[in-house]
Amino acid sequence: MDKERLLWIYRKMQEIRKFEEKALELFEADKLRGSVHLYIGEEAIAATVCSLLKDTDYITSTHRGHGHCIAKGAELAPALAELMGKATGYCQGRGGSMHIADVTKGNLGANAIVGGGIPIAVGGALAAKLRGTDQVAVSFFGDGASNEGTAHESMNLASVWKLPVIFICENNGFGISTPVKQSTSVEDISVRSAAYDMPGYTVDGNDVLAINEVVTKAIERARKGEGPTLIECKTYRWLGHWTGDPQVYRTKEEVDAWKEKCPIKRLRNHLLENKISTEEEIQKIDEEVIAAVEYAEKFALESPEPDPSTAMDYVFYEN
Amino acid sequence: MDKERLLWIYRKMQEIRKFEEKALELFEADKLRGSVHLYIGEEAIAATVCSLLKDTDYITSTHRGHGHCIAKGAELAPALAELMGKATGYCQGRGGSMHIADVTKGNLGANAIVGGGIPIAVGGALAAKLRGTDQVAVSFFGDGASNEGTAHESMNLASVWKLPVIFICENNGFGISTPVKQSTSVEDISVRSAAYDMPGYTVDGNDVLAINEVVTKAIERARKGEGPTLIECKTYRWLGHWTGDPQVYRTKEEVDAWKEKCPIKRLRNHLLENKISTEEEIQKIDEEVIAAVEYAEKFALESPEPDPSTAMDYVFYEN
Amino acid sequence: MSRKSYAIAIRDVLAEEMRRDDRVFVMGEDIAEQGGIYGCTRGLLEEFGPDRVRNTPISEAAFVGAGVGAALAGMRPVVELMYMDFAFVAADQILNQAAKIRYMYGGKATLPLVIRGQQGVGRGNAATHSQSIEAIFMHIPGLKVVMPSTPADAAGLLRTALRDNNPIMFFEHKILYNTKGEVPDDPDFMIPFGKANIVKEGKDATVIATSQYVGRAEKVAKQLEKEGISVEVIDPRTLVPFDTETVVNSVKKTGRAVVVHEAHKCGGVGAEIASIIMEEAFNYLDAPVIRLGAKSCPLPFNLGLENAVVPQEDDIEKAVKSVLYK
Amino acid sequence: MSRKSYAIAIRDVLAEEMRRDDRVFVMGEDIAEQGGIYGCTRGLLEEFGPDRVRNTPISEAAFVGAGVGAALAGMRPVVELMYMDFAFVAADQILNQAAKIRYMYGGKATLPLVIRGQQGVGRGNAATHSQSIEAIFMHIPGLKVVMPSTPADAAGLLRTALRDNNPIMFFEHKILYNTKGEVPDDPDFMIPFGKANIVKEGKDATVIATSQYVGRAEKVAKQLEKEGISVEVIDPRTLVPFDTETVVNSVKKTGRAVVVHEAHKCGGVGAEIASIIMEEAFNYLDAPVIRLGAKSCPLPFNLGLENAVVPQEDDIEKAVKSVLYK
Ligand SMILES: Cc1ncc(C[n+]2csc(CCOP(=O)(O)OP(=O)(O)O)c2C)c(N)n1
Ligand SMILES: Cc1ncc(C[n+]2csc(CCOP(=O)(O)OP(=O)(O)O)c2C)c(N)n1
Ligand SMILES: [Mg+2]
Ligand SMILES: [Mg+2]
Repeated sequence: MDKERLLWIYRKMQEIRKFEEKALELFEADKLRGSVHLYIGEEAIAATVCSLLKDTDYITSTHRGHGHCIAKGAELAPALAELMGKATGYCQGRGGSMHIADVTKGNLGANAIVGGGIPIAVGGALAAKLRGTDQVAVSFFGDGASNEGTAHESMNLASVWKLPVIFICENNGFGISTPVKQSTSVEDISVRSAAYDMPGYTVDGNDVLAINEVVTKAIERARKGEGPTLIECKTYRWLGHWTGDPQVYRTKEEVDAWKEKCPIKRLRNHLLENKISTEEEIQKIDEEVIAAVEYAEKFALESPEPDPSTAMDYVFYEN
Repeated sequence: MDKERLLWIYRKMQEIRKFEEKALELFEADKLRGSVHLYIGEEAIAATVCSLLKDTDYITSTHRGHGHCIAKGAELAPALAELMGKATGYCQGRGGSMHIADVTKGNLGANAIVGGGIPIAVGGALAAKLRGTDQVAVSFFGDGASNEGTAHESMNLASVWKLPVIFICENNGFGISTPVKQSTSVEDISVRSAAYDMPGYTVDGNDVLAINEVVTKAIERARKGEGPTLIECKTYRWLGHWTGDPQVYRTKEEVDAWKEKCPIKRLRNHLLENKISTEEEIQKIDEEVIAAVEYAEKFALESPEPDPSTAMDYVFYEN
Repeated sequence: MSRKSYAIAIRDVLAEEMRRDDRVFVMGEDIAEQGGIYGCTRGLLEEFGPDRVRNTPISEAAFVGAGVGAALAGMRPVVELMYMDFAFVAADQILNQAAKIRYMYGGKATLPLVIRGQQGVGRGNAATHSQSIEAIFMHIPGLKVVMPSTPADAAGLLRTALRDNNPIMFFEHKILYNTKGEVPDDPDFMIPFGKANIVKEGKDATVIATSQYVGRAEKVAKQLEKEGISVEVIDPRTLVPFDTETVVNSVKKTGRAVVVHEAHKCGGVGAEIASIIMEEAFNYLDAPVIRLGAKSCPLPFNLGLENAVVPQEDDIEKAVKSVLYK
Repeated sequence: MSRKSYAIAIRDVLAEEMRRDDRVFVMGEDIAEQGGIYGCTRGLLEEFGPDRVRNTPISEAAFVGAGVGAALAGMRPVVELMYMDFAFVAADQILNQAAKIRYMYGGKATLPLVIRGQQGVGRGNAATHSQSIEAIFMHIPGLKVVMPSTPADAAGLLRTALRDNNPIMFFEHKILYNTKGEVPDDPDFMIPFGKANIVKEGKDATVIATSQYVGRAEKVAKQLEKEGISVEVIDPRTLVPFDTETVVNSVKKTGRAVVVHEAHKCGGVGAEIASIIMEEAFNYLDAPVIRLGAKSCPLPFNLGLENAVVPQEDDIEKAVKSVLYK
């Protein structure tokens, strides 16, 4: 991977991290409401996958969607404004964290229905195939979502139609409080790829290079018209499922052990150890990210609430 | 397998065959309406599987459910009466062919929604597990149904809960006009068992002995509390998906070739060649079956229509 | 004008629009070689090929969802549900995704998706294959809801649907497929949404009917004419948007109204229409609005039972006389 | 009597009925260790163990269907849907299976299944997690539909549900969970289905309200009392069966009615209730029945927008005055 892309990934991971730390802070200060699911600890996946995509490629995301959204090109200011329900947010305050989208950048949307976005990604890929372009569609979904009927139906459909979809299962060990072992019949979800006659890989979801390798292969396969791939990225969410989660289902030790495996730290070390980049260069990115998040915060806080009299706007396209 | 059970299977297969031939005749004579999906050619599966079940074991069936219903112990007369919508039918004329059930015999019902019965079988097995009995539940479903979300969700659930379910996929090569290859990402649907960490088998669905072997194993496993099994039985439906099906999707040659593989003829030959039974004994069964079907026809034709003033009965249990 | 069946009217519009706009494509169960089990896509495979005429696996959530995604990505998918009853298997993709996405995204997504299929009684399909479920899609905002009652309406409304940029539920009726009528040949023939059809003018009472009940109400109206009762029959044609004005103006004129549909009376579209009439024309009403719809039980298999559950022409006649206190 | 929250009232009845009848068991997402995300099953795992308190995979169709099957097989399952909005993912199992099976089988199957969960606005969950969808389950016959508005009602209605032999949709409201009230300690305390609660008597106008709007209507009624307007507030408590008599008698007395609920007005339960009132008490009505419900748009995330979409107390007050022509 070239330096430029590595630094891009690093920057996106930091943007996600800092953006979410800010979101949490605003939530705790009661300036932000609703269900906010944080991606902290899982940033390598969204950032690496999206580093391989063009603006014209599609993704569908999940309830835990900030990372995918930012990695797919969203600006932080309107993203944070949307989390605060402001008129300047990506969805003009109508969607919030769980339904954030930026279709202009190929993000077909977060999806608050577990498994709800998977068939939508298949549809994006179908559009590409019908138009004869080399666009691909990436569907992000969780370990929990892998047990929804839509996961199965979508993988089968993508396979029989040889659609350019990359199914990225973010296995963070839990669906809310339920450990994968309790919910999922297999240890490595990627083995399910055999049920759809497609390649399947399980990778360390905190390892940018490992993710890059398999996703590159999957995207090539997709662009060549050879069909879908299932990739499972094993990772961990550092924070509760939502803010205020009592986390009865795991120990502090377990969480701490995973914090040691921080994907950002890991990439940073890789960049330095291999002399791909320098402390200064990285420091500069960090500072730029912090400045961007600060700007986003200011922008979001100062933005107006949507006008209640417009509540009914945007139900239908006015033909 | 002992002779008694072999002859029982033979008898059930004949009952199904003759019952359905009669149903078709009545349909063509306009004495029977609605969607009637005939099982002719696939009889070995229902008969062999149900020969291994007790009355207290459960099954769930499909839109193509006459075979399962008869094999699980339904009497022909009220079954045919139900197909004719008569007051004496199993469902008092409310269900018809697609919704026929006899819960007293453990048949939790035909199901006109493709894939709809699969989770219901899982529920039957769950009840058994909670009560600590050794009951099992068999879910019959088609190749087409295997692509529904419920198939996936149910197999995963049964696996993680180690429930005594046997998933019997009746792969007859088509879902209406759509060949398996067009709808299903794998050639042998049983390979999907690996996605649920359960044993999977593909067998010749026209071969009573082969079916018997794997189903016996699966039932033993289930009764011992070791969990579910997926069994794919490859077979073929001789007739159209429904009466009047133009069958644009296959050739007469293909149909004829499968008729050569008639499961009833095959079992009959086996019984005779291995001197398990005699022409006379088999002939006697055939005659009894024909008499039973004739009786059923007379019963059904002479039975009254349900009284329209009772149309609202049975919506709710009156507590 | 050409005389054709309701099914062929649908098929022809699909073909014409597919010729006109290569973003339009169709998918569903057995719609390719088989041409759909009611023939509404017959011949399309031959003309447009397997890319644009796609047999799907039996996975309604996936292929409705793929329709949502393809629409978001700039295509104009038409998804056939073999029976509208199967919408329940894909309900999340219709009600939580298709219906809400444009709004949730602050108007920044466009979702031109037509979900079409047949529903209703008449072929002995019993409870899971005979329902009329339009009320559900009227209740959840974000979907346009269309119910053609004639071949011409099927053609004109379907073309409007195919050129609309919103998700649309297009409810055909299985027993209308073989009914024949004159259909304009104009390749741009469209019937606007939200414009009710006054099927027959009248002055004594208004009957608002949908789908197969439009023809039946008209028949009853003609009979009553002989008895000197003048009935106005209105077909709303689209439930979302709903043409309140035409309905309310009619009731202001007649002072009496009957609503009849095949869906269950309880919680059906008739309740909404009756309530709108009360809200908008209370002072004009000389009698309470009568609603006719299926009784509150699943649809039975037996024909006699089925007829006892859904409204009969007799019931319409009685209801009209009842609002006239005759 | 014990003072407890609506959530705890539910939890306690579940525990009591599980003690009483070992066929009762609960399953759903995160209901075991976690005790449900709103705490309605907290402590049950400890008392009853993992066999009877089961965390499910995120597969609503499978575990609702497993509830159907287990009920058919003689158990008495209670299935929690984390949000009632997820009923759409399992809609077929609820609407085509649970609701219809007894009827389709000619009365020869019994299906004691309680599907419970919360719905509604109030926590900034936006369009897919804030809906009120009871109208859909009222429309499709075969399900009883329950909507408790207080801790005591939650307890009494839930116990009735758990001892009923039919499939039941039990709609809780997320913002009611923390409301407290007196709940009878009687382990057989039950509130019969189909018996509306006259929350407050009055003579000038009737307000029929459901779920969280019962309390809000009562509050408005008390305010209006001060202005000399006497409002009767009725909570139907169950929509199926529906207590037509109590509602109609009240309107016959007051001559005026307002229906208020959180679900979308268009096609909502209010339309059914308004229509019933018109049918049964037309000659007593001095004004058209007013319906209040959410506007026809998906529920927005922003609080100000959300408040603009669902009825406010102010709207109730205005509606009451409007039916009184004040
Ligand atoms: C259909 C549906 N069921 C349940 C939920 C509630 N829910 C939201 S997130 C979640 C857990 C999802 O787990 P997973 O897919 O592993 O994603 P993660 O949260 O771990 O990223 C659940 C059960 C939902 N939103 N939609
Ligand atoms: C959910 C649903 N989708 C579609 C149908 C229509 N349909 C009825 S039978 C059938 C084909 C089923 O194929 P398969 O499962 O292979 O069973 P077979 O008919 O071959 O026995 C279809 C599509 C249905 N009844 N339910
Ligand atoms: Mg997870
Ligand atoms: Mg098949």
